Amino acid sequence: AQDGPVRVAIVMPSTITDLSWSQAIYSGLVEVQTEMGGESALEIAYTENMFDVTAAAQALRDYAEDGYDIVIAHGTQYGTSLFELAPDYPETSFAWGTATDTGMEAGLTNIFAYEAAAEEGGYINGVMAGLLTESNVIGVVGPVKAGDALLYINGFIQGVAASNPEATVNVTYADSFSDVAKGTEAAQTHIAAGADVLTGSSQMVVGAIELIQTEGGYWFGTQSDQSAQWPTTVVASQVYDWTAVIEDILAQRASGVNGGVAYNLTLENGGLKFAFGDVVISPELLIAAGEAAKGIEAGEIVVQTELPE
Amino acid sequence: MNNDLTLAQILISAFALTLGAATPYLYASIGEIFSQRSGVLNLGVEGTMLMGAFVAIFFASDKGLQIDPAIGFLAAMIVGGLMGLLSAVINVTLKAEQGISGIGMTLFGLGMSSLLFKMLADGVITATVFPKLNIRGLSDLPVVGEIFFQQNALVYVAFALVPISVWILNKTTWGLQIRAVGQNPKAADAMGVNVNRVRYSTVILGGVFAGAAGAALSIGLTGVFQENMTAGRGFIAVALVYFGGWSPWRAMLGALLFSAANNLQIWAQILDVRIGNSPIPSNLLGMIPYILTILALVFARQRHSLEPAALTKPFERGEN
Amino acid sequence: MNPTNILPSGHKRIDHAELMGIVKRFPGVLANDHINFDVKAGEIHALLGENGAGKSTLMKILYGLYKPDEGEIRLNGQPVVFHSPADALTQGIGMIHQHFMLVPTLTVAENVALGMKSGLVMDLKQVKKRLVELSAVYGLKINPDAYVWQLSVGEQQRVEIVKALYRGGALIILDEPTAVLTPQEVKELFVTLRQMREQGHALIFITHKLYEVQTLSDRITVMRDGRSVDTIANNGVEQRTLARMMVGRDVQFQVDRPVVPIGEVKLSVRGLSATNDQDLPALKHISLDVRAGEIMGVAGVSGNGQRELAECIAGLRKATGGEVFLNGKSILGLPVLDRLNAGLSFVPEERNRHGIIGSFSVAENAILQNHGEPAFKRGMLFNFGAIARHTDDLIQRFNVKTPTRETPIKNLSGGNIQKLILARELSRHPAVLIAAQPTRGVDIGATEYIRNILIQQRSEQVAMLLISEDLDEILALSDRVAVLYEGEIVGIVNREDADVEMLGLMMAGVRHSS
Amino acid sequence: MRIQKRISGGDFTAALAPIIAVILALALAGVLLLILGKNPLEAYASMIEGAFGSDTRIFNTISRAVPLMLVAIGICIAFRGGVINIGAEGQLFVGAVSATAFAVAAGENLTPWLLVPLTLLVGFLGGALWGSVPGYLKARFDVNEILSTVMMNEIAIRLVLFLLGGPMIDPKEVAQGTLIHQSAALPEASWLARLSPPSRLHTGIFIAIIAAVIVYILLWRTPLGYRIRAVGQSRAASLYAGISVPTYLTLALILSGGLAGLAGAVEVTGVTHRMVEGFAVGYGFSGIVVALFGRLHPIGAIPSAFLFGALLTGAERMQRDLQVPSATITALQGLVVLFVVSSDVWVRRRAARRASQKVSEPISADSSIQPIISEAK
Ligand SMILES: Nc1ncnc2c1ncn2[C@@H]1O[C@H](COP(=O)(O)OP(=O)(O)OP(=O)(O)O)[C@@H](O)[C@H]1O
Ligand SMILES: Nc1ncnc2c1ncn2[C@@H]1O[C@H](COP(=O)(O)OP(=O)(O)OP(=O)(O)O)[C@@H](O)[C@H]1O
Ligand SMILES: [Mg+2]
Ligand SMILES: [Mg+2]
Repeated sequence: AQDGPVRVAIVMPSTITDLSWSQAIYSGLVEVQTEMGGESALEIAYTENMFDVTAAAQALRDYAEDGYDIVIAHGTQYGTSLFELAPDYPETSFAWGTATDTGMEAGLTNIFAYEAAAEEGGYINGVMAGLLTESNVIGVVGPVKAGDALLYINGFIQGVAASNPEATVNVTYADSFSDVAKGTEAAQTHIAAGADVLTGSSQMVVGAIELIQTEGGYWFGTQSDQSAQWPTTVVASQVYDWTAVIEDILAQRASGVNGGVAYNLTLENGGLKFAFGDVVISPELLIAAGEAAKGIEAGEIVVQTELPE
Repeated sequence: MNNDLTLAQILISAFALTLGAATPYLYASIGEIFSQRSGVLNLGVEGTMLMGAFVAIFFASDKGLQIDPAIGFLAAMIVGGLMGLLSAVINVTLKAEQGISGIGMTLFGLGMSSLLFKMLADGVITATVFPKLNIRGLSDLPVVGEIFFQQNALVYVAFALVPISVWILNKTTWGLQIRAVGQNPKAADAMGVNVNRVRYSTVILGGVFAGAAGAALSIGLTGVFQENMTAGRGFIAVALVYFGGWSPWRAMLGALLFSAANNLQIWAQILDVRIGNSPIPSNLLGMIPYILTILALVFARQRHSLEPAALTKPFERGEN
Repeated sequence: MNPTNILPSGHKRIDHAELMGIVKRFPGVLANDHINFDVKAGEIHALLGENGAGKSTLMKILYGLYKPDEGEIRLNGQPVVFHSPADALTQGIGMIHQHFMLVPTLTVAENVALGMKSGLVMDLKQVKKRLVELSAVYGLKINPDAYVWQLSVGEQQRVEIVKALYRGGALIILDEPTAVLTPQEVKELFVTLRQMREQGHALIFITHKLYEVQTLSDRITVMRDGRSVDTIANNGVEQRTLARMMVGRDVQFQVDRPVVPIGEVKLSVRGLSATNDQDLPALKHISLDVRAGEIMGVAGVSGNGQRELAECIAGLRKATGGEVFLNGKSILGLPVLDRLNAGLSFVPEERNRHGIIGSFSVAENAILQNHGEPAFKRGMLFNFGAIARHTDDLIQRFNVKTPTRETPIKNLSGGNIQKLILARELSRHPAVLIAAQPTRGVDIGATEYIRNILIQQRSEQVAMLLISEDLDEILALSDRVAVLYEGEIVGIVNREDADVEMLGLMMAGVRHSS
Repeated sequence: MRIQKRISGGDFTAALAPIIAVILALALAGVLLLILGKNPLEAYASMIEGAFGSDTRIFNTISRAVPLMLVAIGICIAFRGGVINIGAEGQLFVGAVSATAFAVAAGENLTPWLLVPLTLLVGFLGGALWGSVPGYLKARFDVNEILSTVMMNEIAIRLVLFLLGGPMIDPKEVAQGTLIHQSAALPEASWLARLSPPSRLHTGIFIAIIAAVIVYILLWRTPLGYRIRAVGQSRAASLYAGISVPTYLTLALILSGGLAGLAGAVEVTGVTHRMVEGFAVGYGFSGIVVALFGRLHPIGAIPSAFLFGALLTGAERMQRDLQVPSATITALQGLVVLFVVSSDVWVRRRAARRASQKVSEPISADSSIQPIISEAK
């Protein structure tokens, strides 16, 4: 119902090439843009590396001020600022993730919320990892013990337990999303502890993947497709496919709804996808993974988001 | 959880990993020792390391120039030397406040390396790390072989630099000039030593080593480059110089201690060490290396005998 | 080459060095105003002048440390331009600086080798060999392997000389070389300098001590306020004449010491022990008493515990044993501030290090200890009016030469800094004053002035510990003299019973029973 | 006294030099932009627009300056006291997290009149505590403060992560299972009033300016400040003067840390209203640069923080308008710092040249013996 392209702006904490969190949504946007027919249909503006929430808030307000139709706050930490500025721009739609709260209770009507059920893909990765490991030791290179990284890891642990109760899953956290050397050092130690299969989350894992490739082990990825970069090492990646969410937000807006919808990427709704690399894997592994996926989709397998300590 | 590892196995791998992890610090600290011994505090190591890290991988990676890692290492040193030259101009010739200019160099290096990464590599850039040198005979030795003789060439070079730099500082003409210029530049000047030239040489050398440190991180340890991948390691390297009381040997000890503490806290997470029944939060375990470093300084009672008396003081002839 | 042209140090002679029409400006100061000066081989040319007259500046120009704003330098008639000391050294010019230019953490040999052209690796063996040869020729005892920080001041002086001989022996500039030496050391130095003169070196000698000029020099140049007053040949010139040329008025050499009643013991040191910077015992069970109205001189070769004694009493150094009583109150356990409040004042030996804060203004330095006193405050804040009045008062009464009271004190000359420190210390009306080397490096005008003030304080019943290596000063001012040797008191004698020879013997460790 | 004169005396070069340096740095960064295929003039126009384009923008720029200013004022104290405080980052975090813990615990039980000052005080104390550790270690064990403050930063970051992920986590996050590292929202009673919504400008700006004036008075007009500066200039002379060097070294770092902590508390009560991951990242380091811009003078920190706040907001705007990588901004900031710090030498040279032109008369040129001596005779 408007002339010219739909204008979408996004503010994110890392870079569009981080191979994980920010890249996942940025590629989703670009994909939707391509489908819609390029820049004439969908205009994308981004601000990256906004670790500072105050700077991010300024960016969000600026985009709203500049008349962008949809402004995406791609980080949970931006929520407080978002709730503060959203009422000033009722015509603008905001999207916020990962989150569940659209601000309805607080009387806000122009915020969409999105999250990813990372534990589901984590579970499937875990099932495969459990079957793949020969040493029965699996390492997890974790960034910060929070958010979708924590969900993913918890799901992964449950998946391994389901497919291979003998296997040990060792988890480390680096307290950083970006320190690749920390990730590498953690991976080295996991390998020294006997791990032959590793997984991990956030942009700090690239060094760990590179290392396990050199050492001849396997990796399971999450957030973005990491198999493109390391096809012979990354067995599978859980990929957040935000296109459906983005498309739905666009559709909602077109129909006059500015917010109030919460999305969750799940296996069932197709938001969580799997990308496989060139690793030759046994059919039984694929079957187990497929069954697990079916079980989750059907609600037969319930993946816990929290684990007892 | 159960890990069927004996304590001995854990310790052996911890030592072996420690040597590799200490390597970037070692390069940077030794370079910094040279510039500080001549009286210049170069706090810009971090930025130089980042430039070195990127350039090294850019030369080595098939996404970049696809040349040899050794050439990457060399290129990192050259770029580091150029960054050193820049900081020499600023600190020595323009007599800037050294702590602050270091922060400027850090920001500049961080920005430029990220920008180059964006422009030239776009996304992830990876390279095969320097291979482990399996030294025939030695590598197979039990314990010793695993710890010391299964490392890559950059590790051996770094540790070889320790005695070499001690020798340079104590036995060569240049070393004598460095020590004199750092202690009493006026006296050195009055004896016909070109104080600023000596400081240029050490700050540039410090840059070369910081570039090498970056390379050790990108093509020695991780095989990748990411924006800000040094994550404060340059500052730690400077801190280790103080820790080591300006002695390369003791700085090496510091680098090893710090890296060992870090590795052990990773082990503590892997082994799921608990207090009572509850796991120790990883954040708290992560503090250990830093707390240990401070404690080590408190208890190791600093020796100041090598402290360059003229550290951070720009030289101006005739100023009293 | 003509063999007589070569000096024993291996250098070519500089037959004639000339400074012509030298002008040098500093911020706010015309340090050298069209100065002509020359020196010939085989001559000692003394340079004399008050603090700040421009002597060091002129010499630093000759040594390539400063570039002159105008004028030129000629060596053997040829104009030369020096860009740095390296150039001057190459031409055979060496300089012994007022403040030693040695690297304390290096050995003697390393200090000498510093700056020499050599290969990658220092050939220290060769350097040491040459050093031993040179020290034999010139009779200078030194150990090439000793670290400079281990050496006494006199030994450091010798290192400076050998260094100059080694590197640029033809023309040697000595800027106040005797300021820190003991009489014995001065004698030895003079022997060396005369020997060098015989061998054809050209020597320039700066000092504030007139008798040194008298006994040593061939020609004398007097400077005042950046100008050269006159150059005269030394054929029995009188000190009085020199003093008048320097200061522009008659200088009184003897201080009158009025008879004052001696009061009770104000400062009592009992069995005091302490270590030096190298943690070696420096004071061994020292005991002495100083009474009101009395000046107790402490004589001794530098490095025999004088510094440690003063610093222990003042609280700058921890004692390892013993007691110190001030007005009967034990003070060793007290922080510095309480000692000051108990009535202690201290004129420190290292005045630029301890006595002042160089970047602070004169006014700020004038209230260094008592800035917290109610007199200088209004409520919680400073009362700048009161501080200004106090400072101006000190400046006026002690004749401190400073552009303004807001000038950073480091820009004042050494003598004027010393006067301000003295003014400040006395303005706090101390019961006990410790004065360490109060006139070292200070010109004769200011020296006279400071000595008179000390005597006047004695009249006002101040108990004073006067630490000095200048025996003339000790004898001129003290009522009693304690002599320190290797951290012990070898004897305490009344001034009437003492003379230079006797004190000299005691300073060498010969005990005197009184 | 001396400083006071320098400020009011209007030494224009000293004030102009950083500005000229900034312009030169921008010119050089323009070359960088050209290489990136962007028009530098457009870029700088968008910077100016971003920082000053509207009232709201100006107010936001000012609000951005507030924490920088407070940190910088603290840095001034440390530098004047002769300690190099690299630890403002950690001190700010600890200050913010302490203030948050206090305000959340106090809840709506206290009136704003009591809650706001108490929250800020707790923030100050938190930062001060964090600063006291390196201060004490330096005073007591001679531990180099550059080293210890860098370490304390790392420890603070982990401490804050730990607290936000554990003891202080927002109960809502636990309830929702998202477990994001953030604290509960601060009670509204603890918020600093917004001066001109929708901009984020809040009353913290007055706190910062008042802090600058107080610190200026403290440093140059009180005996306490005199002692801090004395210790900073010469430890030997301070010892001689009976000034307790360890006490004032520690105090300088405590005050410095306290102001950084206050900056954290002001930011959390004025802007973010809760502690989150990504709170005030890098302000501690930027604050050092701001202090330098202000020539290490608390009053100088005021315009300097505005300038730097404008540089930050403007550069971010530029990133958005031109879609240049964020790294461009970092490089530009680096250049600005390098140019400013290098320009110091010109200022000093000029000051020296001016001084040599102006030869002043000594107060007492008379060298005859003063009356005090004649009295003695
Ligand atoms: N580097 C400098 N910068 C500014 N002024 C200086 C400098 N060096 C010397 N001056 C000034 O130049 C004048 C001459 O100083 P100079 O050191 O030559 O005196 P001097 O005769 O050696 O004195 P003294 O007997 O105290 O050694 C003094 O007023 C001094 O303040
Ligand atoms: N930066 C400066 N600016 C102005 N004057 C200076 C400066 N530095 C030194 N001076 C002056 O230069 C003089 C010469 O310095 P020098 O090292 O010869 O000390 P001095 O005055 O002889 O002191 P002392 O008698 O204690 O040895 C100093 O006394 C001081 O007056
Ligand atoms: Mg002099
Ligand atoms: Mg002098």
